[in-house]
Amino acid sequence: MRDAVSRFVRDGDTVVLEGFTHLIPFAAGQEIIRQRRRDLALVRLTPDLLMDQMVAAGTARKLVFGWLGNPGVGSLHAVRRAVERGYPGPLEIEEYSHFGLLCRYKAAASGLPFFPLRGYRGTDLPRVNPHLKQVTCPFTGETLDAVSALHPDVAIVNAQRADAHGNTQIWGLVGAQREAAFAARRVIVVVEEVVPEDVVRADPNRTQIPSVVVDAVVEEPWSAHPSFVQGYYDRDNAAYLAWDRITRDPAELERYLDEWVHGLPDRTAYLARLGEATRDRLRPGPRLAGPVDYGDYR
Amino acid sequence: MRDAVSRFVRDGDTVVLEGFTHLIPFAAGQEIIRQRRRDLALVRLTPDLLMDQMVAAGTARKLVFGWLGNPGVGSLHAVRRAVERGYPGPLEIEEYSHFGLLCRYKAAASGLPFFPLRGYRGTDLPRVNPHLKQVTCPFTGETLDAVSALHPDVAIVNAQRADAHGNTQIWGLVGAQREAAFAARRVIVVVEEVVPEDVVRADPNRTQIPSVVVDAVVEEPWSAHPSFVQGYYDRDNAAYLAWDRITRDPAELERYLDEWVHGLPDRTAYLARLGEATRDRLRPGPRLAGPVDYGDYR
Amino acid sequence: MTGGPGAPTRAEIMVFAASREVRDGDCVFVGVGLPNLAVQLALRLHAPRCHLIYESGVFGARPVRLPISIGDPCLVSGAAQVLPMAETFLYFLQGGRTDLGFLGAAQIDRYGNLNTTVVGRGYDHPKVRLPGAGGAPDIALNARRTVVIARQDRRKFVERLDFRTTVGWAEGGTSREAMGAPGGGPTRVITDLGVYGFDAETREMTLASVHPGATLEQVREATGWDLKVSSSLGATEAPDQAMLRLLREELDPDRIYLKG
Amino acid sequence: MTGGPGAPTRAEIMVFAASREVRDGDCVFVGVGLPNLAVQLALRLHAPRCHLIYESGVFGARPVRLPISIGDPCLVSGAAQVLPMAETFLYFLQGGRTDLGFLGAAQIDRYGNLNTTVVGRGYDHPKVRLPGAGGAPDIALNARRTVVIARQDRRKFVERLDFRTTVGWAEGGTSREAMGAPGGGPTRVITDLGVYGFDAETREMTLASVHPGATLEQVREATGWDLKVSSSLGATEAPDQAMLRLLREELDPDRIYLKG
Repeated sequence: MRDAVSRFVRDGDTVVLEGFTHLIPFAAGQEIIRQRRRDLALVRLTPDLLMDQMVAAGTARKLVFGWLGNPGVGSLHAVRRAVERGYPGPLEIEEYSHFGLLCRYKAAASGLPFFPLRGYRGTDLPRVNPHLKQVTCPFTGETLDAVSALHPDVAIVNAQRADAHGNTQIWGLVGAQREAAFAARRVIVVVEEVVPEDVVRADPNRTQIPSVVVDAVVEEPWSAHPSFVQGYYDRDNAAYLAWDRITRDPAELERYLDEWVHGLPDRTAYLARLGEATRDRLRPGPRLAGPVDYGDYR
Repeated sequence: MRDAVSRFVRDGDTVVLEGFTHLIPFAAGQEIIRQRRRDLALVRLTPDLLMDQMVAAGTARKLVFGWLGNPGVGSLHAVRRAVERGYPGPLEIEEYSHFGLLCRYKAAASGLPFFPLRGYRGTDLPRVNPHLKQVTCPFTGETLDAVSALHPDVAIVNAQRADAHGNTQIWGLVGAQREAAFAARRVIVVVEEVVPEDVVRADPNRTQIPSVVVDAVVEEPWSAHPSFVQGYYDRDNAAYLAWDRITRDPAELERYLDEWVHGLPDRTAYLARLGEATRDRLRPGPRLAGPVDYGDYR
Repeated sequence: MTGGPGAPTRAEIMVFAASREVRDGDCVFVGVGLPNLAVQLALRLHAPRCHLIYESGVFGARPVRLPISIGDPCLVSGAAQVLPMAETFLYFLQGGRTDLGFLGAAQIDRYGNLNTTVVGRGYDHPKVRLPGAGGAPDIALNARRTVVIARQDRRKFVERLDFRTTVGWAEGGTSREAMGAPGGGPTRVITDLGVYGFDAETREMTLASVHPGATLEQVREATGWDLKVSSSLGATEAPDQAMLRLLREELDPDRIYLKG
Repeated sequence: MTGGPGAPTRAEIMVFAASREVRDGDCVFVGVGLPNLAVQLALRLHAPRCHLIYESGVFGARPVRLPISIGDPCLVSGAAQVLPMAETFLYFLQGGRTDLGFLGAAQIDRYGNLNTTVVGRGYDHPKVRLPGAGGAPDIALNARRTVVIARQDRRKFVERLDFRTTVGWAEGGTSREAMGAPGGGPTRVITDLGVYGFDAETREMTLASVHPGATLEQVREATGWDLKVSSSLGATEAPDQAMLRLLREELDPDRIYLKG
């Protein structure tokens, strides 16, 4: 992880960290904090705790998002302090609906300069965001909304597994990972397990991201904690609730970053600190998908 | 099948029959022939043998397509006779690239009146097709190609399996089935197997088409023969080669339709005529995807 | 039915009223929290064949526990389909396959337009920075019917929004149609005090019923404009004991959403 | 090397020449037939890390038999990824991830524009109705390099196409760029007589080499315009015995594609 972040994430980059509630790249985000990257434009449909940490740690110049909150709990206090009071520094924001931001990824992944949608008419959003315009249908004459393409410098996505080349498989919520990866110039994939190529190739319909767009594969179990990985672990709700308390006080948030990020060398140390009992509590029972037959065609 | 076609396919309808080389709805198409539907606008990326049969049988007023051929073999002689010589009757055509026609499905499925792409500039295709125009990007000012939305009356798609509600799973080539189904007003799904709901729900990422867009589920094993179904049977190349010979002579083609379509009451009779030996020859050996764990979250 | 230890709370009345908006067979875009409880209740009562869609990408969810977010893993295990998020919006919502969507709001005006972006007039330096749009603008624009669920007070039911995040009936009358909005617009607002419809011509929010235990005076007090009241104003139907038992003992036993 | 029982046929020389166009690491949009053989050969020789993409939706195919169509099930079993067809075009091709595409043609002009639609000038009443566009226009427009493989004669190498299905260098010079075509345009034409490049300025097709056994005169005879010939015209490199063995015994043992 250290090498991947060090090689592929640069100061000033536009960095997409995707995963909709599922597979949030916490380990990668914390490594970016640890390496003290600066002036990043951070992009994510739902900023969540991860962006609260990255903003509080001073990595971000700008936040591009769709919905800003601690899901099921409340506010992101560090982001709010930055937006409402410029504390500890100014933070530029650029906001969309989820669908609008998704369409920006989709346009970029598809080599299109814009994507048409029905999403913004009658709202104040285009007033505060120059990436929202309108386009006229050449067949019906109808006016549609349109967003511009977003080409991030880096996309970081988590997944259950990949082979060493980067052919990456996800089940459960696949979010916007594929679009983000195809939209980006550089891609880091962080997985629970690196598996032999044969495991991936036994089920090619499961592959979300092909090797050819992937620059680095990092194997780091539990790297999405405190979010969840379908079939591997559940969301750690206690951590989401605790975050609300921790972040109400900037000093306590500082202490959290010192203890859990700067004070630890890597994710292995994080897991040791988290403890086996917490991990045991979060492991679900098994619920297996049945196998399907692709057939051996010779 | 008889009921589904009788209820949902009407004279004059625009009917999409999808499945790219894989899962071609032969049984459904032959039932449409048997019920002597007329004046259909038939839509398919790659017309293939199926459309040759349907055109020869007089079901079609119009053919909408991307690539017209007997894949790996040669021409579709019945379609060529209709286009080149108006035999046995006139046939209107409307043609696209594969990508262009796909984008028409995608626009309709997405509730958009058009879809932007880079595909036609510099060619003669827009000269002969009014559904190909251009659109200007509101951000860059660049001119892009655009196709209009295509909303078929009916989409017929084959799949490996579905539950009784119509939640439909496909592995291997998924083609344009999902887009076609969401674009259509009525949807018939034809499957190798109807399975219990639990089988589908054990692996929701495999579901291509949700029950809510499906009007009829027909269980009909081998209904894609002579095309193939991944994991179930191989393409019957002998039949594709034979078709080239049969269709060179309109009289022989008539005999084929009499013997294999009109002369048979249903697919069961077709399979009996096809014979067990042919089916044995086409069955692949097993090549199983490994199971994945979704987790039991309580 | 009001009063006594078994009496329904206002949150329970809200959830029950919301559940009545779900019709059998509906495709429902579900938000987390009260809407989720409402749909679960509808599934058990009068709409066993409604389909739960979550913008996270899930169709036909069958959660065996109460989901804590719209992306809870319990929504995936046992679902009928999981789609990429983009296709959920493109095909289910924009493609016109969604019958009903539930929305929340920090501010709402008389035409059902919503603000979930900022409190205070300066967008760049807001008094309170709210979560923003999420899925709401697209749901409001594309679903056949939308229902807003919100606790009611004067700071929330405002004469003028500080920011319009999500369009309802726009400026009323035919203004929503005129902008070419494909969906059907807001049909109901459900608060902890009452249930509202919208006038078929002016599209102005109109009080349809007051909850048991609340008064018309309280409702007016909690509304920042001169509220229209239906000529056939009645009392909101309250859930019976069997429904309450379902809500309290099966659907939200830990009182996560039914605190209030 | 020419003459004798082991001498390469013209089809084999074509396949070998085409295989040399594949660079290691390339993402190649593969058509069926000769291009597929060419890529299989490249994989075994100098480009072991090239990626096979089929418009049917397959990335990283590893077929264990010779595929009979671009959707053969042997392309799926053991592949790295299967995508919906739309995404294959959107992300791999239009998204700029394709290095090389192979095309065929019924007619080609001096600027590498192609016709696969009709023979005869009347579109509505063609003399011969050809298959049409398929994936070609989009591959030609979006891939970084395209290579055309076609048997050559005067009816195919024409002064003027009956229909332009697929754009090459348009009217030559900067006309392709001027229309805003994102891909790199045709770089090679490989026939059963020779190999062609395109002039860097005029973009006119230029004979680069003649196959062993063919003559410049034969080539001119089979071309419907006054053909430009490279000043450094040479003989096409022919496959050696090991390569021929690979082609004949492993890749196409039944001579399905190597008939000619």
